[in-house]
Amino acid sequence: MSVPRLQFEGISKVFPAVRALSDVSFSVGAGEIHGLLGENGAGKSTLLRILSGVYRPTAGSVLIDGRPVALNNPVAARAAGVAMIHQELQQVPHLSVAQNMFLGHPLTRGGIFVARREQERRAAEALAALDPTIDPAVPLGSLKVAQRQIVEIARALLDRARVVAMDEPTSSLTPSEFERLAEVIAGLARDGVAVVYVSHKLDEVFGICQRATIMRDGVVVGSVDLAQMSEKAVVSMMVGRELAQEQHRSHISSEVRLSVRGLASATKVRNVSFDLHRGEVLGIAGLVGSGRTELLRLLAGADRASSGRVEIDGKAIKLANPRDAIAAGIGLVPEERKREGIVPLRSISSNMALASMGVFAPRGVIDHTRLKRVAAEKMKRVNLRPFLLDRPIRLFSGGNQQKAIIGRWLAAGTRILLFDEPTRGIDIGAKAEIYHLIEELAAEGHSVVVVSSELPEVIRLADRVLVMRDGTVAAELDRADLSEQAIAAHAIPQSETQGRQGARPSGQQGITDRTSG
Amino acid sequence: STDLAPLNSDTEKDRIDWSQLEAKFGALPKLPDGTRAGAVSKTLTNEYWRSLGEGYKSFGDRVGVPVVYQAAQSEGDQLGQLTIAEGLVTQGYNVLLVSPQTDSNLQPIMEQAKAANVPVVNVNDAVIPQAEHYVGNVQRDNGVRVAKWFIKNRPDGGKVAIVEGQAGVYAAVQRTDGFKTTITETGKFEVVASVPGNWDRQTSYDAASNILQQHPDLIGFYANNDGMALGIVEAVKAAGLQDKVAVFGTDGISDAYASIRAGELTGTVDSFPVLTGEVALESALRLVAGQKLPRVVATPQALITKDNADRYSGAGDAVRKALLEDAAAGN
Amino acid sequence: MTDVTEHTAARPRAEFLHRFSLRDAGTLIGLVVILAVFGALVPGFFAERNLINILQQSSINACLALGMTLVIISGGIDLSVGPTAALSAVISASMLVAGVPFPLAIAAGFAIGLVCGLLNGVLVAYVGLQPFIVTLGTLSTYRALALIYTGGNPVLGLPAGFRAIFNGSLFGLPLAVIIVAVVALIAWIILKKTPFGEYLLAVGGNEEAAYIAGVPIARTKIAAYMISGLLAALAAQILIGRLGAAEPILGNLWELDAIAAAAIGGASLMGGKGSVVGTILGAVILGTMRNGLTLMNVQSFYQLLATGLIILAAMLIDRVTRGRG
Amino acid sequence: MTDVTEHTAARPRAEFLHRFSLRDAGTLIGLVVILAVFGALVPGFFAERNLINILQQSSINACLALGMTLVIISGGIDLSVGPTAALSAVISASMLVAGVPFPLAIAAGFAIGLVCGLLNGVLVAYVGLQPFIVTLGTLSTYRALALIYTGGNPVLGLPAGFRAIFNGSLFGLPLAVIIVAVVALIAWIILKKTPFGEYLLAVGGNEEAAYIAGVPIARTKIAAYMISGLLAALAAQILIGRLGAAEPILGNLWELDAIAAAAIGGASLMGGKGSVVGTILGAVILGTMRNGLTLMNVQSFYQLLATGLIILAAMLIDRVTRGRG
Ligand SMILES: Nc1ncnc2c1ncn2[C@@H]1O[C@H](COP(=O)(O)OP(=O)(O)OP(=O)(O)O)[C@@H](O)[C@H]1O
Ligand SMILES: Nc1ncnc2c1ncn2[C@@H]1O[C@H](COP(=O)(O)OP(=O)(O)OP(=O)(O)O)[C@@H](O)[C@H]1O
Ligand SMILES: [Mg+2]
Ligand SMILES: [Mg+2]
Repeated sequence: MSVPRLQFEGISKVFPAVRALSDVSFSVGAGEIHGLLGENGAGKSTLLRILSGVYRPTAGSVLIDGRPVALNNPVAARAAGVAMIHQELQQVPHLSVAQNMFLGHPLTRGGIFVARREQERRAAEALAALDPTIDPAVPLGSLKVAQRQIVEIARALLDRARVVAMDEPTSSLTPSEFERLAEVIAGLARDGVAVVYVSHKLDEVFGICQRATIMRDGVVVGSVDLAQMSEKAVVSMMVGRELAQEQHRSHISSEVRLSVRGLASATKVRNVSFDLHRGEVLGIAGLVGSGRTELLRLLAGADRASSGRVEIDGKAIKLANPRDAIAAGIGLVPEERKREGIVPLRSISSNMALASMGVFAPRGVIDHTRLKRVAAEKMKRVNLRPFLLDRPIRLFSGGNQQKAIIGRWLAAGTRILLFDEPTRGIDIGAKAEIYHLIEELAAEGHSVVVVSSELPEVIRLADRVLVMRDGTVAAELDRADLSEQAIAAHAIPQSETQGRQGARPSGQQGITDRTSG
Repeated sequence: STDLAPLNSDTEKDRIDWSQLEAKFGALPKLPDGTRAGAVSKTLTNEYWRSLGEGYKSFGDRVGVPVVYQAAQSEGDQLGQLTIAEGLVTQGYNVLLVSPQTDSNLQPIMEQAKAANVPVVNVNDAVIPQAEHYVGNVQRDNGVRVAKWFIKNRPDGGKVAIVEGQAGVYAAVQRTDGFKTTITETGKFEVVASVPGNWDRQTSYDAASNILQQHPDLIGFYANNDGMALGIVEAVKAAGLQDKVAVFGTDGISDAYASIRAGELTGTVDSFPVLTGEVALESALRLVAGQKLPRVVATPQALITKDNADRYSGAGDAVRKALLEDAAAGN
Repeated sequence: MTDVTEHTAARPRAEFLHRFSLRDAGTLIGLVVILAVFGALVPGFFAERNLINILQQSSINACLALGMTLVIISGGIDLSVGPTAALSAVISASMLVAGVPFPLAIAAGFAIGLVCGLLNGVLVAYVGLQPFIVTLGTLSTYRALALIYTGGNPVLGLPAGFRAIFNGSLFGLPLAVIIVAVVALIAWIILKKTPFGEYLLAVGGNEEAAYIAGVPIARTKIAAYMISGLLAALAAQILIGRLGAAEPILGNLWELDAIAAAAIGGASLMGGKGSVVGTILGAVILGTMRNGLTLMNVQSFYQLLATGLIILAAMLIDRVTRGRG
Repeated sequence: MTDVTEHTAARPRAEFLHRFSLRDAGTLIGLVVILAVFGALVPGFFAERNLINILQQSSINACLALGMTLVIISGGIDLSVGPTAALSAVISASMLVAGVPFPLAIAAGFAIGLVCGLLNGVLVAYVGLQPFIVTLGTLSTYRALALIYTGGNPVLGLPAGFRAIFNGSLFGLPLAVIIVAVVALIAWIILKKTPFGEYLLAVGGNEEAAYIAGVPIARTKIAAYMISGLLAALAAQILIGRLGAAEPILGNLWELDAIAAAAIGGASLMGGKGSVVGTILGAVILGTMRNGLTLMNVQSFYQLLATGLIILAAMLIDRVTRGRG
C-alpha cells in the first residue's frame, strides 16, 4: 500500500468546555473497510462529522490520497470525495425519496429545472442493490424508519466517492438487510473506496472490517487487525475494563400481571393475546413492520386500540392515553429516543420527573428537595454518566439518555416496563448495563416487555418470546426453544422464506397513523 | 372635576365662538416668564395633525412661548399617547394641549395635571368627558354640511354611500351619523352603503369600486377623511363615472384642495387645523394667564368646493380674515 | 403529534400527486362555497365586472402572499411587507414626480424591496435571529424610514403614463391581475421545478439535513426574503399606479392578510410546506369575502366578525379535509 | 449549524444556574445601558416620580407579556390579547355602570378572558390548528364582538370606588405595579415550581415525548391560553380603572409589544424556552425606551425608528451574549 487513501493527522476538537477529540490519528487504505469503535461519547461521530465538513477541527488535518484537504463545509467535503451516512437520519420528510437523495446537488435540465425523472431513475439504480421496493417518487416521510435508513445509505452511494463514512448505518436494519449492505460495501471496497464503518454491533464490524480503530474518551486507544483480535479483547479496549459475560437469569413467577386478549388497532395490530407474569421478561421479535412498535404503543396508551381487552392483576383497564397506562403502572421506553423520549432542553432531573409530577408535587408545588433526592437515587441506580443531574439531557450520550428514561419509569413506580429497541445506538458497555438493569427490575418483581430486532438481545434477555408476523402473534417460544433460527422461521411468511421480497409487501401496507392526542 | 357634567363638545351650552375671543376677553394678557406649552396629538402620519402643530408653533412664535409638540406612533396607539402625555406633565409644562386617541385614553392626565395645577385643553376630535376646556369644531357638523350640499345641489335625491373611518372611533361615528341622519330626513336620498374604509386609501378604493359596480346610478360618496376620499376619487375615475358621482372628504388637507381645483374631488369640509391650533394655544395661554373661558371654544369649519377653494387656501392671515368675515356673517 | 402521517399507497406515485392537489382542492371547495353563498345573497354578484373587481382587489394581497408563502416555506415569516411596500412606493413615487424616467423609478422601487428583504434575510440567516422578531423590528424601522423620508406626506401627482402601465387592461383583464398571474406562474415554477424551490422546502422542512446535504442555507433564506421584498415592491407599484399617490402609511396590516392567505392556502408556519395555488385561492377567498360583504352592505363590525370567522372556518375545513397536520 | 453548543463545565451545578441567569443578566445589562444613556441625556430621568412612571407604564405590557411568555413556552402564540382585553373591559365596564357589585363585575371580566383563552386553546390543542392562525382569527372575532356589544361606543362613567381599587398606591408604588409584580411572582413560581410549569416546558420542548410521558398535552396548552386570556382581562381591569372608561378599540397592537417583551427577555418562538424575569425586564426596557424618548422630545417618526432598532439591537445583544440559540 502506497499512500493511504484517508489519513487523520492529529485531529482535535474542542467544543466550548468539552474536549471531544484529542490528537486523533489513523489511516485507511484504498479498498479498506475500517471499523471505528468506541463507547457512546467516545468521539466517533464527531470525527466523522469533521471528515464530512459539518464540524471544523480545532487542530489537525485530514489527508486524502496524501494531500491535505480543506473540509470547511459539507459541500467542500463532498467535492473532496467524501460521502457520509449520518447517525441521525438527515432527511426532509415532505420531499420525495429521489429529491432527498439529490438534495444539495440536484440534477438539472439546462441548469434551471430539476430533472425529476432522471433523478428518480438514478435513485432507483442506487436503491436497487439495497431495497428495490422503495419508490424514489414517494415522499420520504411515508417510509418506515428502516427504509429511510436505506435511502440514506443509497444516497451515499450516488456519488462516486473516494471515502465513504458510515455512522451506525444499520441501527434500524435487520440482520438480513445488513447482509445486503455488506455486499454493497464489499463492492465499494473492490472499487478502491476507503470505507469507515461505525457500529455498536461488534459482529457486523468483525464480519466486514479488516482493521478497526478503537477510541475512548476522544483519544485513539489503538488501531488493530481484527483477524488477530477476539471480540472480548476489543471490548475491553473500548470500555477500558473487562466486561463480565453475563448469563440469562430467570425471575418469572406464576402470577399473571398483565393479560391481553384480542387486542387490535385500526391499522396494523390484529388479535394479539398474551399474558405477562410478575418478574417476567417477555421478548417480542419479528420483522420490521410486523407491528411490534404499534403493539407497545397500544399498551402504553399512545395509540388507541380498536378492540380487545387489557387486564392488570385481573382487573380490566382503560387505555385511552398514556396517562391511563401510567396510572395502571405501565411505562414505555420508546424506539425513537430523540423524537419520543427526551425533552432536549430540560435537565436529567426534569426529564426523569416528567411522568410522576403528582408524586413530587403532592400539594401542587414541586418538592425540589425530594425530587433531587429521588433523582440522585434513581440515576445512581441506572448508573448515569456523567452524574450531572441538572445538565440538559441533550448533552448526554444516547445510552445515558436511555438510562434517564428508564429512571423516569422507576420514579413513577411503574411495574410494567415496555422497551422498544432498548439498545438501539447504544454502546456495548452501556448495553450490558441496560441488560443488567432489566434483569434487576425483573428480579424485583417488575414485568418487562422487550421488543428488539437484535435476536441475540432477545435471546439474552427473554424468559419467553412472542414472534410477531403481520400484526399478530405467530408463535410463542419458551426459553428452552429459543434460537435465532426458530425465531426467524416464525417471523418470515411461510411461502416466501427464501427472499426478502416476501417481507416487503407486509411492510408496505403498514400504515400507521401515529397521530394521537 | 367630578362635579362637571361629562362634556359633549357638540352640544355644550357653555361655549364661545373663536371669533369672539378677542372681543370678549381682550388681547392676550402678559404671560409669566418662562411659560412653556406641551402638546400631544394623535399621529403625525396625517397632515391634519401636522397642521395643527404648525398652528401651535406659529402662535407660540408670535407670542414667544415655546411649544413642544408630540404625537403617538400611530393612530390607535392609546397607551403610547398616554405615556407621552404623562411625560409632559412630569416635565412641568405650564399648559397641556391634548388631542386624545379616544375619549378615555388620556383620562389619567386630567387628574395628574390637576394635581400639578396645570390646565389641560382638549383640542378637537375625541372628547374627554371630564375635560374642563375644549377647543375644536363640531364633529357631527362635518357630515351635516356635506349632507346639506347634496340636499341643495341634488334636489332630486338619489343613492349615496358612506365610507367610514376606523370602526368605533369618535370622529368617524359622529361624522357618519351627522351625514346619515341629515340626508335621510329628506326622504329623497337613500344611503345604499355605509362601509369601513379604516382611514385607508386602498381599502376605500376597493370599497368604492364594489359599491359603484353594484350601484352605477350612485350620485355621491361621503368619506370620513380626505385620504379615503382621494382613494374613492380614483375608483370613480376608474369606473368612468366622474361626471355623475360627487365625492366629499373631511379635513381639508392640501391634497384635497389640489384635487378639488383639478375638478376631481367635489369638496371637503375644512376644519382649518392651523387656525384651530392657533386658537387652541391662544385659549390655553389665556387660561395660564388666569382668564376664565367658557368650557368650549368652537373653531370654524367650511365646506370647500371648487367655487370657494381659493378663498380658504391663501396665506394664514388671509384665511383667518375670510373666516372672521364668515363668522360675522353668521355662517 | 407526528409530523409524518403520510400513507404508503399501493400506487405511490399517483398518490403523491393526489395528495398535493387534495389540499388545494379543499381550498378550492371553500372558495366555491363562499362564491355560491354570495351569489345567492347578492344580486349581480356574478356579473363579469364584479368578478373582475374581485380579482383586481385580490391581486395586491395575492402578490404579497406569494412572497410570504416562499418565506413561510423556508421556515420564516415576513411581518415587514407593508412597510417595505410603503418605502418602495414613496421612493419610486418621488422619483417619478421628480421626472425620473419610469423604468428607472420602478427599478429603484424594486431595488428598495430587494434591499429590505436582504436585510431581513441577513439578520435571519447569518445572524441567526428569530424571523418573527427580526421582521417585527424591521416593520417599525422601514415604516419609520418611509415616514421620515416623506415627512409623513403622501407623494402626489404621479405621471399619467406611469399609472397607465399598471392600470391598463389586456383581454378584458386588468393588467394588475395579469401581472400577478404571471408572478404566480413563476412562483409555481420556482417551487415545483427548480433547485431553489427544493432548497426552500428542504430548509423549512429540516434545516440541519439540508445543511449537511450541501444546501446553501443562508442564501436560500435570504433569497426568500428578497423575493418577498421584491413582491412587496411590486404590490406597491401596482397600488400607487391605481391610487395615483404613494403614502408612507400604505400597507398597514398587509402582513396579516398575506399570512392569512398563505395559511388558508395550506402553508404551515412550521415551515417546509406551502402551495402557490393554495395561496392564490386563499387570497381570492379573502378578496371575495370583502367584496361580498361590502355589496351586502354589511356593517363594519360584522365585516370584522366575518373576516375572523372565515379564517377560523377555512382552517377548520382544511383540518377536516386533510387530517391532522 | 448544530443546535448543540452548550458548555459542559467542571462544576455543573453552578454552571446550570449560571447559564440560566446569564441570559437574564444579558437582558438586565441591556436595561442598565438604556437607563444610563437616558440618565445622561435627560435631566430628571432618575427622579423617583419618573421611575415610578416607567414602571406604571410598563405594567400593562408586562402583565400581557407574562401570559404571552407561558403561551410561547408551550410552543404557541397569542395574537388575540388586545381584543380579549377589550371584550373583557367593555363587559366589566357596562356591568359596573349598570350598578353590578365590583367583585361580580370584575369576576365577569376575568371570566371573559378565560373563555376567550379557552376557545383559543381548544382550537389549538384539540382541533390542532396553528396557533398563529387561530389567534389571528380570534383577534378579529373578539374585536368585532366588543364593537358589536357596545355599538362602537366607549363605556363611560365607571364608579370611583372601582377605579380606586386599581388606582391606589401602596408603599409609594402604584397598585397596578404591585399587582403585576405579584402576578410575575406567581408566574415565576408556576414555571419553576409547579408540575404545570414543567409540563409547559416539556410540551413546548418536545410534544411527542411529553405525550408519551403522560403529560396532559391538551390541558396544558389550553391552560396556557386561558392564563394569557386571564392576564389580558387583568390588564383590561387595570387600564379601565386608570382611564375610567372602557373602549371597544382598546388594546390595539398590544400583542406585538407583548411578543417583543417576551422575545427580548429570551423566549423562543419555537417553544420550550422562556423566562419570567427576562420578560419583565423586556417589558421594562420597552417602557423605558418610550418614556426616555418622550422626555427627550424625539419626534414620533424617530421614536418609531428607535423602537424598531431597539428590538433588533436587543436580539443582537442577546445573540452575542448567548451564542447561537
Ligand atoms: N455540538 C457539540 N457541542 C458540545 N459537545 C458535543 C457536541 N457534539 C458532541 N459533543 C460531545 O462530544 C463527545 C463525543 O460525542 P460523539 O457524538 O462524537 O460520540 P460518539 O462516539 O459518536 O457516540 P455515540 O456512539 O453515542 O454516537 C461527547 O461527550 C458529546 O457530548
Ligand atoms: N415513523 C413512521 N412513520 C410512518 N409509518 C411508520 C413509522 N414507523 C412505523 N410505521 C409504520 O407502522 C407499521 C408498523 O410498524 P411498527 O413500527 O409497529 O413495526 P415494528 O415491527 O415495530 O417495526 P420496527 O422494527 O420498524 O419498529 C410499519 O409497517 C410502518 O409502515
Ligand atoms: Mg455517534
Ligand atoms: Mg418498531
